[in-house]
Amino acid sequence: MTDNVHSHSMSIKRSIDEAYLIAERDGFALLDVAIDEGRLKNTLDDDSCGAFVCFEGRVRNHNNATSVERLTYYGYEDLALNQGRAIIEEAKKRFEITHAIAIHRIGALEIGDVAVWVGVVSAHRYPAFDACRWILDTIKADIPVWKQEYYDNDVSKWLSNNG
Amino acid sequence: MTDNVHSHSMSIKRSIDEAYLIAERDGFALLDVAIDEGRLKNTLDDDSCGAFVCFEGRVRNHNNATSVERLTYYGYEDLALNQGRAIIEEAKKRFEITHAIAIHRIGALEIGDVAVWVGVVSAHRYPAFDACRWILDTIKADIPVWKQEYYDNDVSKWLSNNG
Amino acid sequence: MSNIDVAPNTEATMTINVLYFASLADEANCQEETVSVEQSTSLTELYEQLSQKHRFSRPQAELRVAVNDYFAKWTDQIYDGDSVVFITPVAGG
Amino acid sequence: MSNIDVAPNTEATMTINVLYFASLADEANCQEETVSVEQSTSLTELYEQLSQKHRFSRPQAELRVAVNDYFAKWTDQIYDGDSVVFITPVAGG
Repeated sequence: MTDNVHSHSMSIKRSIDEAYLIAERDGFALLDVAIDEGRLKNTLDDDSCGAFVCFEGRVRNHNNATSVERLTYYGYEDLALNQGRAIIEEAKKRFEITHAIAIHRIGALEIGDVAVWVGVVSAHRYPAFDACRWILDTIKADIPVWKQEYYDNDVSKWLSNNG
Repeated sequence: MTDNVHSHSMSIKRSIDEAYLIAERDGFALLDVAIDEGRLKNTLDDDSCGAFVCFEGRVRNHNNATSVERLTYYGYEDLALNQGRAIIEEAKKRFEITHAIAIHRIGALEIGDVAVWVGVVSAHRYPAFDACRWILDTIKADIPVWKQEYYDNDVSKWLSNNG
Repeated sequence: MSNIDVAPNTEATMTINVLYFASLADEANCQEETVSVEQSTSLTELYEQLSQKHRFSRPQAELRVAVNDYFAKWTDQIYDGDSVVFITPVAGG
Repeated sequence: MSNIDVAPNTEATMTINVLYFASLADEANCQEETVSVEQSTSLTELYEQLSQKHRFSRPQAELRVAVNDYFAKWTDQIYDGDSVVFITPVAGG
């Protein structure tokens, strides 16, 4: 359980500016610092869009009945970027949306921190809701990000979205 | 079409601070200035909530094929507050959410301005999506707000959500 | 003063405050009026009387009604001093 | 150096770079290793060999696999110089 076996997956290889540029171009990036939601929203501004839907996934203080102190996200960045680009492309085919952007944060997070942000703009409201939910579900299913929760007693656990 | 027959419905009776206090307490208010999304989000912060979903309805530059220059929203504030409070109460019964807040803006709006904002927090993601969409749909169906669109040729039209 | 502002030949009348919004305010050319009507006047009758006065283009079937700042049923009784608003189809969001 | 780092008695071997994440990195106690395997080694065989070496607790059925930073099928062929990652169930969001 030494830290160094995970060091390559706790931070991104790219600069923060590069990560935002990739998010703007491809619709998805990993980030290893706090997500600047305003910066992402600005890239989604479009006068033809009447609807903006966003989702923020925040670190909860509990998981079922267990109290969570903090958690760490680990990411396989190169695969995450390739897969994220494919997810956003697919979302634009499936739903009548204008643009979508998502960011997943990795590294050590505190309670209340935003771990994932998904924003979608469209002319009408339902496609924005549907696409935002689908993108989030697909990120949770397919983006290579792992999570380790730390509890009161300093025990930690690897979690999995599929049970 | 004199302006004064609508003057009572183009601005709110209360102060801006009162409107935000009502929104925080009852979950709904009308506002006659730009919506401060950060202020609304802050009231929704809750460490037990892993999910935050928000919807922003912005003024589009078109309605179907017609180019829209600007529009004006009119509201019947006292009924809107009573009905809004009931909508948020009902949303909390129907969905497993922790809190929800919505604001509808009235008065003259420009393209890109946010007309309606709905934010929901919950422990898990699906109730937040479902409640946000339901609240928005119910606001559109039941809150006494009316909209007049102005077009290139200075013609204006009263719109209706139910056709 | 029109014939509905004073109820004709009955001792019992009630005063109702009516607010207008959106297209009804355009057609009534005012945002508010106080009317005096017979004691037993229903909401349907009130709309009918005001509709004749102002030549409202919308039939009652297309409207909702609010009494004292809450949505009401068209069959609800109104009382002296009540505030009534006829609600044309809304367009928020 | 374990027996899979040098392929036994074949002229043709290929070099595969394996990255480890999450619980596999814990179990392998490293984040990356370069292995030399027989030319025709499949992804399934590669996982089997590494699983024996590191005593991975997860059966292959619970994993996905990525080759050169894209998800791959377990039946996809791998080539000399490829980068391979075994993906335990993810937990983003």
